[in-house]
Amino acid sequence: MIEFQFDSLFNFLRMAPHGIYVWPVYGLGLLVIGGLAIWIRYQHRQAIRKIRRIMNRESIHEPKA
Amino acid sequence: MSVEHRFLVRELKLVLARPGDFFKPMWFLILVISMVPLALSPDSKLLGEIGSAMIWVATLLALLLNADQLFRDDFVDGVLEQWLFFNRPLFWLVILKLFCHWLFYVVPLILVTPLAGMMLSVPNDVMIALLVTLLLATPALTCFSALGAALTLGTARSGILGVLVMLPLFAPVIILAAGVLTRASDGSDILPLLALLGAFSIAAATLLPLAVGVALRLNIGGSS
Amino acid sequence: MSVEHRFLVRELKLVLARPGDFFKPMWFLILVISMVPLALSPDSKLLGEIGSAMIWVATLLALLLNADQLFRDDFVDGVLEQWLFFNRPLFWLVILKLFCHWLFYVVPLILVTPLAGMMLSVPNDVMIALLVTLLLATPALTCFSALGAALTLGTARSGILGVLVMLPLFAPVIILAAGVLTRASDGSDILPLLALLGAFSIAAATLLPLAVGVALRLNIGGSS
Amino acid sequence: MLIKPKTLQFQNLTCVRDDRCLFADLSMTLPPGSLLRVAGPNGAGKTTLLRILSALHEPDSGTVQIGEVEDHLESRQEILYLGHKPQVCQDLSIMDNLMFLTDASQAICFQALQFVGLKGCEDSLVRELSQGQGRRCGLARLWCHEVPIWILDEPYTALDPGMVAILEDRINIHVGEGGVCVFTTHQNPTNLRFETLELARVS
Amino acid sequence: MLIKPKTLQFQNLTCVRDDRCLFADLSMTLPPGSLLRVAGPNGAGKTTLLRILSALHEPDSGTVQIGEVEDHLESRQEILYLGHKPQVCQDLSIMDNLMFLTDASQAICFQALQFVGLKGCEDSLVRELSQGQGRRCGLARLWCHEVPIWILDEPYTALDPGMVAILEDRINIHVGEGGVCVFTTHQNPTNLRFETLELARVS
Amino acid sequence: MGWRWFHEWGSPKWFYDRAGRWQRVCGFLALALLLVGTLWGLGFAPADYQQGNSYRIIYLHVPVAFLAQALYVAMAVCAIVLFVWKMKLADVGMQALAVVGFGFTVLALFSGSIWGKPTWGTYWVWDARLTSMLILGFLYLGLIGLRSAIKNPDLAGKACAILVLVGVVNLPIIKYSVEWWSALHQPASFKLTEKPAMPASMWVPLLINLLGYYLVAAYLVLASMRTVILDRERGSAWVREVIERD
Ligand code: HEM
Ligand SMILES: Nc1ncnc2c1ncn2[C@@H]1O[C@H](COP(=O)(O)OP(=O)(O)OP(=O)(O)O)[C@@H](O)[C@H]1O
Ligand SMILES: Nc1ncnc2c1ncn2[C@@H]1O[C@H](COP(=O)(O)OP(=O)(O)OP(=O)(O)O)[C@@H](O)[C@H]1O
Ligand SMILES: [Mg+2]
Ligand SMILES: [Mg+2]
Repeated sequence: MIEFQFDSLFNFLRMAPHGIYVWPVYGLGLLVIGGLAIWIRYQHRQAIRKIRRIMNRESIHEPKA
Repeated sequence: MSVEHRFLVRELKLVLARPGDFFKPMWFLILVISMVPLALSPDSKLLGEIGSAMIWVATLLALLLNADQLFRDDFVDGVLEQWLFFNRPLFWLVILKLFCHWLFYVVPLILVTPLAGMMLSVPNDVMIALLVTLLLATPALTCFSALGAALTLGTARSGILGVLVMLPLFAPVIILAAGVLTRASDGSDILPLLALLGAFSIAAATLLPLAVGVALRLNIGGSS
Repeated sequence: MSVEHRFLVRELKLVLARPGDFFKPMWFLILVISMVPLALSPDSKLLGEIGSAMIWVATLLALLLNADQLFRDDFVDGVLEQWLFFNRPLFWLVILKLFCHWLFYVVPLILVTPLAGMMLSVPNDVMIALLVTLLLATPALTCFSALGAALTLGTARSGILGVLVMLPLFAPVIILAAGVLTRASDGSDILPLLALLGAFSIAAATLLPLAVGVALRLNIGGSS
Repeated sequence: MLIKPKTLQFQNLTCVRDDRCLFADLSMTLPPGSLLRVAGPNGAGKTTLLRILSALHEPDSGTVQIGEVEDHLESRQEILYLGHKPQVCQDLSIMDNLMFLTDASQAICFQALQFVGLKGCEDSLVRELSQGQGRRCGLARLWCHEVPIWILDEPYTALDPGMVAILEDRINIHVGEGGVCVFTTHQNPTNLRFETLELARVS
Repeated sequence: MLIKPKTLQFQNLTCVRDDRCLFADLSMTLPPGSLLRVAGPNGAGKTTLLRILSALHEPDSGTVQIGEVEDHLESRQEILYLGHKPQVCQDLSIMDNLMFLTDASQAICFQALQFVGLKGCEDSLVRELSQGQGRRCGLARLWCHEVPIWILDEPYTALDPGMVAILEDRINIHVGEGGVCVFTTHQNPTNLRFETLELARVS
Repeated sequence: MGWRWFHEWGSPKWFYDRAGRWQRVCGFLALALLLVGTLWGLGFAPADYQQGNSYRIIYLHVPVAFLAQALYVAMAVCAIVLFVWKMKLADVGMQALAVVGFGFTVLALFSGSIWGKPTWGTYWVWDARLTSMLILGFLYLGLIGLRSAIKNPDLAGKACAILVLVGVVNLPIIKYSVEWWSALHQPASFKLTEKPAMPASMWVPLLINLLGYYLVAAYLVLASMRTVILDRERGSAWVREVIERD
């Protein structure tokens, strides 16, 4: 019942007449979702870095604490 | 003097003190409408076809751009804080304010739309339908844009941010009005749609002042 | 650091500090453009016909609404007064300011117009002509609206007053641009009109900063 | 002018701003006739405290109570708050501004403007006044109101010495009548007897 | 910091506002090292005079001259003017504001912020500061500039006593180096030796 | 007992730790499901007899469009929780959901309009569903804009909650009116195709992908919530512990 619908990888990539529509859509999907994921990771790192900076500054100001 | 009395007197004085604010929306409307034939084509058939829609959009923009200033000056000068010390619930003051705004700035604007209609050769019966839709729709539009203005009070310099935030919510009103206009030019029955529009306005005018009040209090609390 | 350097750095920092201002005009453009079919009709043939004109008018409004804020904040905070103590002629500072404004706020706006064109199914060749006219016309429009903003600085709450004062002066620009667009959809030669538009912009960009400088000094002198 | 004396009390007020604790666990009872100066360097949190007392800002914890009413918001019409902002509209005349802010009659407003030295320019727009005259317009309310709790944030700002003396007299009268007044200033009041609440700058 | 001392002089200054003559025929020469306080009640015209001296306002008659240059506008970069308005942008950080207003290097700006007690919050937005901290940011310029003529309109506004003392020291140093300073205030400076120009309120 | 559970949910520290674990689970599951579903849909599902291969866009378009709407509803729930129980976490959730929801809306719009080119011959028509999706996108954008414009996070949260609630009351009205509007003018030919009876080999991958995208959304929302929590609680002791720990 489930079989590969295309006779070659090339045809799979060409996808008859609609390859230029289908692949960009999935590319865009990857871009948007991947972009979101990466951006969130980046924000997370930034947040951590910011807190580290604050902590460093405080430890310089008051070495006792 | 009662709070309401002082409030209304002040609004009246403000209109008198800032005649510019009174005339600006009308001026804007007429100017934008006269830009349309320049940018498009002086062909009066095409203009008549799209005219009523253009007037609607231009009136909407004129309204919105004015509403942006609803609370800003009073907020910056600290007068808005004083509202909280009046012996009245905030939403009631908001209703007063919005009613004054509608009466002093919106109604006059609606009254000049026939002039704009003439400039774009909109047929008479469509023009009448246009006037009625505007009168019925503007209370809702005023309330929505007041909410936008109140939400963005505390932001750096909001400018049209409040407008942008609220504009998508106007879609039903615009669509209903457009429906009325098309039907009016067909000559079919517009009453049911007008009733819907009126119902929407009444709902907005009763519910939104509460939200506006909450938004105002939030922003007053956040400022130092 | 030289005055120019400090000036440009500050403008850049302001853009970064107020990202809202950067995105607002584009957002406004797209919103207004998507309101047009709601108010008019979703028929893509009609939309395509009037699309380019609508985009022109909407872009113009987006520009104007942004330009209104050009000097206001700095005036209110008293930063504008300090311009006078820089070792540079005022019109030179105005040129810097306007150039930054054009680059940071106007050019990005122009870059999103193709999206608006797609939404109204404007044909491709007309869209290209539209882009070129916008690029050529906006320097002049920016200068004019800066003059409007500068003239109305001292008034109560100018809002869009400056815009309105200047809008009639835009008529030649709009007419030229409309000419280009009609010719582009006919397929006839648009170069001569584009050259005229460019010449107009160059003239405006050299002469108007002087006038803006004078207007600014007047308003600074009038405030206490 | 007769006021109904009220007690102002606050308990365990704490406020954190920008990750900095401005004050913690402040408690105080101000019976009728108290005059309290909130002192402290710039950025100590004086304005923040005064806004909390006026129900304009929410504390991170703690309560404020006026008279017997538990809910602070309910009794906020007993408060007169004067802040850093001028609280007058630039585009209206002095008289119009004053008439909006108080429920006093026109005659009383006239009198109040006379007290603050603005007689003769009742119809000038605030926009066309000097800094100090604008502040005076905001202060004129003190001569019209019959409100027991006054909260004044740097009322001396931009006032000349003559006006400062008049203002101090007015405060003394109010406190003498059983009113409560909480104020801040960086100048030294010469003619007032007050308690001081010192806020330190914790940085 | 070294400044080139300049003389500030004005002749026959007259100013009429709202049909009221604020001052008439004022003349004065301020050689290097002068410290002048312009005094007078609210609305006397102090701000107006200071703005005329800074070439921000045009007098109805009379001239102002700095050093040898006849044209006042030509020599306005010799002036540092601090007015009622904060002169800082609310949406930028303290450091960014300062770096725009002066041509000093970043190191000097840091130092200046240290002098006015804003060290540690260089990157805070002005919007998030208290009233006094905002004023301090505007004042920090006094520690970066090498400008001979200072014109300060109520520089003490909203400053706590500690900062007032620091400011007075700075003014004394500037005058000692041969600078000229014209200022107004309604508080009494404790640590300054100045001449006074009294403007009366003509109403 | 029940209340303690509720309280724990409101505690940022507890949530931060848990969310880290859930997030990882969601991420891996999502990756697996999407890989299976998408490959199946792209390569193994039979071509549509009408649309040919272009219909394979459905495996991204439909789940994403569905989620764009679902995330708005989730946001409205957060807004109500914020107002009724003053739970800070709800505000954090709202912030994360707005961004992710906007991303999905953009994706739905673009995938749909690319699909429109081969099927309708144009990228955009003013069809009811498209228009209401566009308006949804503007609503998301408004929320993001409002939040970024207000510096104080507490204030921003409450302001956004008001906007979300007004929006959620209005959404059905918008949807209804837009449908009615486009029925008024629109020639029927451009309506989105009614769901055809699909063979199982076509809809099973769709279902897998729907689940996959749900998990992706969960992953993104959780990750972004953790970031926001970290930023907002930067003054508290537990955040410093967490940071010193790793
Ligand atoms: C910008 C353009 C488009 C947008 C914004 C859009 C939006 C949507 C939305 C909101 C849904 C509903 C998802 C759900 O709740 O289940 C949907 C479903 C669907 N769309 Fe699109 N769409 C667009 C273009 C297209 C095109 C061009 C086609 C193909 C001809 C298409 C085919 C479908 C199908 C088959 C469904 C599922 C049917 C159903 O659940 O009713 N869409 N789309
Ligand atoms: N923008 C203006 N337009 C018209 N008149 C003004 C304006 N600003 C001030 N005036 C008038 O000029 C007079 C002097 O104002 P000025 O600001 O110079 O006073 P000042 O001495 O600085 O007072 P203060 O101590 O209150 O700051 C005032 O009486 C006022 O009426
Ligand atoms: N709008 C705001 N947003 C965030 N933080 C603020 C805001 N306003 C003030 N703060 C912070 O709160 C602290 C206290 O400010 P507040 O205005 O209460 O000080 P203050 O004691 O009145 O000072 P001043 O004497 O300068 O008026 C300041 O350090 C400031 O950093
Ligand atoms: Mg203060
Ligand atoms: Mg003055």
